[in-house]
Amino acid sequence: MRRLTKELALATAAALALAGGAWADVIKVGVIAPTSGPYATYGTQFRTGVDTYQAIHGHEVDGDTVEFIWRDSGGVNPDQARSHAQELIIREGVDYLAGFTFTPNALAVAQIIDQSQTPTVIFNAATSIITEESGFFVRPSFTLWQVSAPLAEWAHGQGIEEVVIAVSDYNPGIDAETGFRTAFEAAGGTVLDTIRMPLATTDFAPFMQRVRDAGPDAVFAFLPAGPPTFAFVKAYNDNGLPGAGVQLLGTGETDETTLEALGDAALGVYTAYHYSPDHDSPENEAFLAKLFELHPDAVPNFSTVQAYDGAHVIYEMIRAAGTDGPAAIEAVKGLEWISPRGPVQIDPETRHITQNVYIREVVRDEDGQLVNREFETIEAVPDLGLVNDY
Amino acid sequence: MSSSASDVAPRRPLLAGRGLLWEAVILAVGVGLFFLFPYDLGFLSRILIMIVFVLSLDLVLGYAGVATLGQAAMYGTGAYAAGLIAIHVTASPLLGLAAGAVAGAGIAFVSGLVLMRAHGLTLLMLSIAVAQVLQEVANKARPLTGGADGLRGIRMDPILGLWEFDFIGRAGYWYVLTVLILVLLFLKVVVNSPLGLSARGIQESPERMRAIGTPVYWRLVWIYTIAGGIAGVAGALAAQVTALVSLEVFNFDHSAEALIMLVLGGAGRLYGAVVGVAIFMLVEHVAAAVDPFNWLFLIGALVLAVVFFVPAGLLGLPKALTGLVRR
Amino acid sequence: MSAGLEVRGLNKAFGGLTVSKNITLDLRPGDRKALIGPNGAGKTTFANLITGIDRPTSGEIRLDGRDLRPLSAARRVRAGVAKTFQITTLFKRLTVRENLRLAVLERERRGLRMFARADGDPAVEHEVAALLDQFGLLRHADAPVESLAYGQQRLIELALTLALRPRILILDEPAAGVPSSESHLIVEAIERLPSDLAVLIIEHDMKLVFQVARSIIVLVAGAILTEGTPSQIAADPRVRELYLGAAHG
Amino acid sequence: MGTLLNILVDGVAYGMILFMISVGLSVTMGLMRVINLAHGGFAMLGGAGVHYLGARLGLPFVPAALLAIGAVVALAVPMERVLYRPIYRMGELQQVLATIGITFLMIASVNLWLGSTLLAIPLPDAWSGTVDLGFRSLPMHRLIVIGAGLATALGLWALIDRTGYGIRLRAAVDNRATASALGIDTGRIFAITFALGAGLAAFGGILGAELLPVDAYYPLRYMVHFLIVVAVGGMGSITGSFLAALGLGILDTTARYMVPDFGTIFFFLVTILVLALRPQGLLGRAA
Repeated sequence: MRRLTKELALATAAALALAGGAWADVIKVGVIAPTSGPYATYGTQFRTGVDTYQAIHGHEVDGDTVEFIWRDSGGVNPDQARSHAQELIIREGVDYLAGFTFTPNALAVAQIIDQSQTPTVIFNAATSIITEESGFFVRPSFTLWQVSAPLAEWAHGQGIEEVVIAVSDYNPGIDAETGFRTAFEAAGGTVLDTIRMPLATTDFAPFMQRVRDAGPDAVFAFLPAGPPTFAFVKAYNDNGLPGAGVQLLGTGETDETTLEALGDAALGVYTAYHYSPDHDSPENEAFLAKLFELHPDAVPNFSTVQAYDGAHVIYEMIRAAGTDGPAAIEAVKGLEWISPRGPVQIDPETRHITQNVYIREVVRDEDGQLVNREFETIEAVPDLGLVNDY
Repeated sequence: MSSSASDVAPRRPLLAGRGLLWEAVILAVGVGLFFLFPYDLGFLSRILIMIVFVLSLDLVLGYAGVATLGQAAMYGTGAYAAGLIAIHVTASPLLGLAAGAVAGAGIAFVSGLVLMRAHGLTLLMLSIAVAQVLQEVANKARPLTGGADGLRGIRMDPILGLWEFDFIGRAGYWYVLTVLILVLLFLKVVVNSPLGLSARGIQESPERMRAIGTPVYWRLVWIYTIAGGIAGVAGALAAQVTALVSLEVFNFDHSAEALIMLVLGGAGRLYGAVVGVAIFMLVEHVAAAVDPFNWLFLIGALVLAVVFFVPAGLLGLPKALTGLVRR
Repeated sequence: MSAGLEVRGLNKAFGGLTVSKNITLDLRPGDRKALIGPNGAGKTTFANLITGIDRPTSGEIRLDGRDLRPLSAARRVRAGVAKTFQITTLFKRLTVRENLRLAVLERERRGLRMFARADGDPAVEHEVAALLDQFGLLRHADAPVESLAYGQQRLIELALTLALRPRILILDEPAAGVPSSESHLIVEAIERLPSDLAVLIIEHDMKLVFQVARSIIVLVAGAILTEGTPSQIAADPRVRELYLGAAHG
Repeated sequence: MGTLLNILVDGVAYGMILFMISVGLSVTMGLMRVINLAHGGFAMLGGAGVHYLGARLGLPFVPAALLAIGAVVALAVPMERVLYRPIYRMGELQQVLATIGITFLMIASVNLWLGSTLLAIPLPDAWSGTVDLGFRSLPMHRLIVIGAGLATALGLWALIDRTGYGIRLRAAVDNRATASALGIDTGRIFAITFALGAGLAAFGGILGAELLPVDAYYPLRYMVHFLIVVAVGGMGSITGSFLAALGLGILDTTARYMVPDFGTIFFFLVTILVLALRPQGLLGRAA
């Protein structure tokens, strides 16, 4: 299926190469991500991240052209994700798969990539179990344990003794809840109440009442980005919780794509997360410079950088093993690099990314824009939660 | 034609020869597609499963004239039943299908006891509410269903012990195609049976059905139950082929899209469901590929065009359109 | 205990409004009775009480000595009490043959069968064909009901009800809406009804009533005013006044 | 006790939003016997309009809101004439489909116009304060919502009960044929009512944006809520919608406070129960 390109390149490549499959080739990467529907933002962010990576690092790896082929998964739709994966592998002849915003979509391709030995790079889907389901999954994104547990430890260190946990009643929410609770209780803190809120809810006043009634030092929240996080932060302010001395702790609630909509209500919210575009490093600066050059209107966020790093992982796998799936996976284990989010490594055991987690506060920057300003770093956090009995 | 001797036919076989033309065409097309599009078997399987699902709605809506927006309740229940059976009891595909059918029929029967008393908006809302409750139950039953991560760990045995589910989806495709043809034949028998005739009677005039001594409510519950069994089969097929079940099987969109596809093809005709699903999913597939951001325009316009320019009663599209499609 | 329908002291009140007062009547096999009365006399309510659409406040309804009151409308049909409708409520998009087939199958309680062809039983088909023939509908057998003239639809209405093999047949304004040029079809059809059938005709059209009824019951304000042969009724001054008065009003 | 009052206030505020958005739907559905799934779209368009005028063009809230409501009404009138008139005459199923199609078009339009992200509505600063009511300090915003809801209910009552339009409207809801026979121009009544309903939905959508945040997929996300209010209240009944919206708002809020884990199931089970017992809704007339 792969077509031979330049004869000259073939000759030189053959002369040079010892590593597997050394033609000058088009190496295809199939990306399955939502580009339509309510979650289309993810697809846009992924594309921006990949574009930026290719603009900086070129479209070729050792003479092979890397081509990304996009397929729309819509929302959570495992049937469609699976049939896209089949089609990408057998018709397009892709050697790598990537993307996946939602856990079920990723899990649905586990058996396929096992059978076809296709390394698959998860750009977002954040449930710990994913990398266990197939040895061909690599995940340079994050898990909720990874960010919520360090936040709990940090919060306890700040003198927060009693918290209420309020999460959306679905698996990522439960992951965040468990991660936070485990770490917080281990540190000696007390969880006064745990509230699991219906996923579809956007009126949070009653939950805020519950939080108030419990009278904690802080409330830790996790909700899916979008209307729920917006309404939650609004309700937190409207119900006078800041005045009652209840600090809001979160993870992705102050995501850059909803931050402006939140407005001043978000000021002073503390979150723990693995990336803020406000991150101060030359790598991030270079990344953002190229990104805004390509897409002046883009609002980069965690998923942009996850896709950017995902592209890096793919490039490195191609560099090391060409199209040999099992070898590529071996090669990626233990891979280290400096990402725009900071120094990172692929954990050889879990094939998940080990990364810094930053404690941030929402502030207005010099231009008056709302940003997540990092002020404390918890270094080299691995995926902490591989199992979760709900 | 008007002589009374020729009006009395001898006892007819269940499935008469010429009446199988459509099934033969669908089978031939199904086989042809396998060879024409060997790379799209996953997508094609999804179309075939959707046809089974829409056929189940056709029985309720197209024949009995009961408009609901909650058919996904039975589809989802069937999917979870098949998945759970595969994980905990037996990985035999056929037993999984049976489990899906029984579970779908069961939930249809129980909810039908409430639903089939209602009409109009109330019925629509009730049917939506049932699917929502089931979705929330599946979400809460995380240890069993995997919640929002999906029900994983489904590994099916080879079909009849002979054909392994392969990652290209060949075995899956033949399996789904076979089940679809069987479902079509089953429904063909049902709609031509006294039960099918009474369903059409109920659609035409429930009052009159009562006046000729039919317990309309129970008849509807029974029809809804059968349809639920078929929807359960569709869900089971999806669970087995994808090897994963997610909460989204209960989504409202799922029920609504099935309705759109059915009316697009023509409700009250079995092949209408086939044509409607094929056209809708193809349009969606192409439109989503061409302009993923704006394809909803096309779908919306398509729906309106069907409703406005092919003025149809409850029986769905007039022969004109299906004739056009049939070519 | 005797054969036929016995109604004893039937009362029906909606709230404070009494619409049926102490109605007592018998319908025996072979009877051809008519129920007449001015608008609002309670004719339709009476029919609804018999067929089970409404429940009486007090009084008895018996068929062959069996109490009908606990039975639902559908069960009463199966017990042998059937009624045609004022306004046709046929299965309009089904063919004439399918309409009758449906009625026969439901009467035979085969409506739940799903592994048999609806048109697969020669006995049923034979009966349907016979009914079509009896009402002169053979020519239109395979046309959808909605494509036929109104008079013919009334005939189908009659045939459909007869297909239930009732023992008590209530004809609710069988000629309503039928142009006079076609009304002879209805009269002929009623005259050809099985002779052992008990028939109660509820009708405005006096001409039709006097043509087919052998006994006439006059209902006024929910109560029976009088009952008699057509000639007795025609001679009754109270009835004359009622109808002449109504005609003037 | 204090908590109960708090819950009540929150529930009432939520109910008022549901009422403002749903009441137009209920009246049009009762009047035209049309099942309209696209009604939430008008609420979204109102919100999207204010977002565009306020957040992007920088207009102050009140003129932005008035302009947006006006625009929605201006859009609803031709929509009624061109799209909905034929729909009134369709069967139930066709109505469901046609209005789903309209919903899709509305979503796609807003998606194209403003994108699929959250559309923030900048409220006046004065609204974000809190008011001390003694037993609790209540967000100004909730008070305004409750006040607006009550004002809407009262205004509608006066309109329906005290004006010629109201008399004609009630006649048309009761019996369309008789109303036309009496010389009432039902087409005009339809058009006015539809536009009024759309305007109210836009108003509710704007005011409620803090509780039901606006984005392109708003009409689908909240469709079931609005329709359930209509079904439970009874089609065509303003009082029914008011009671249903209030009841469901309080019920939903209480359930979320008391049993957050099972709030959704509880809400839908109660809905199923009510509709199973009273298929025509609380104050609807039996079919």
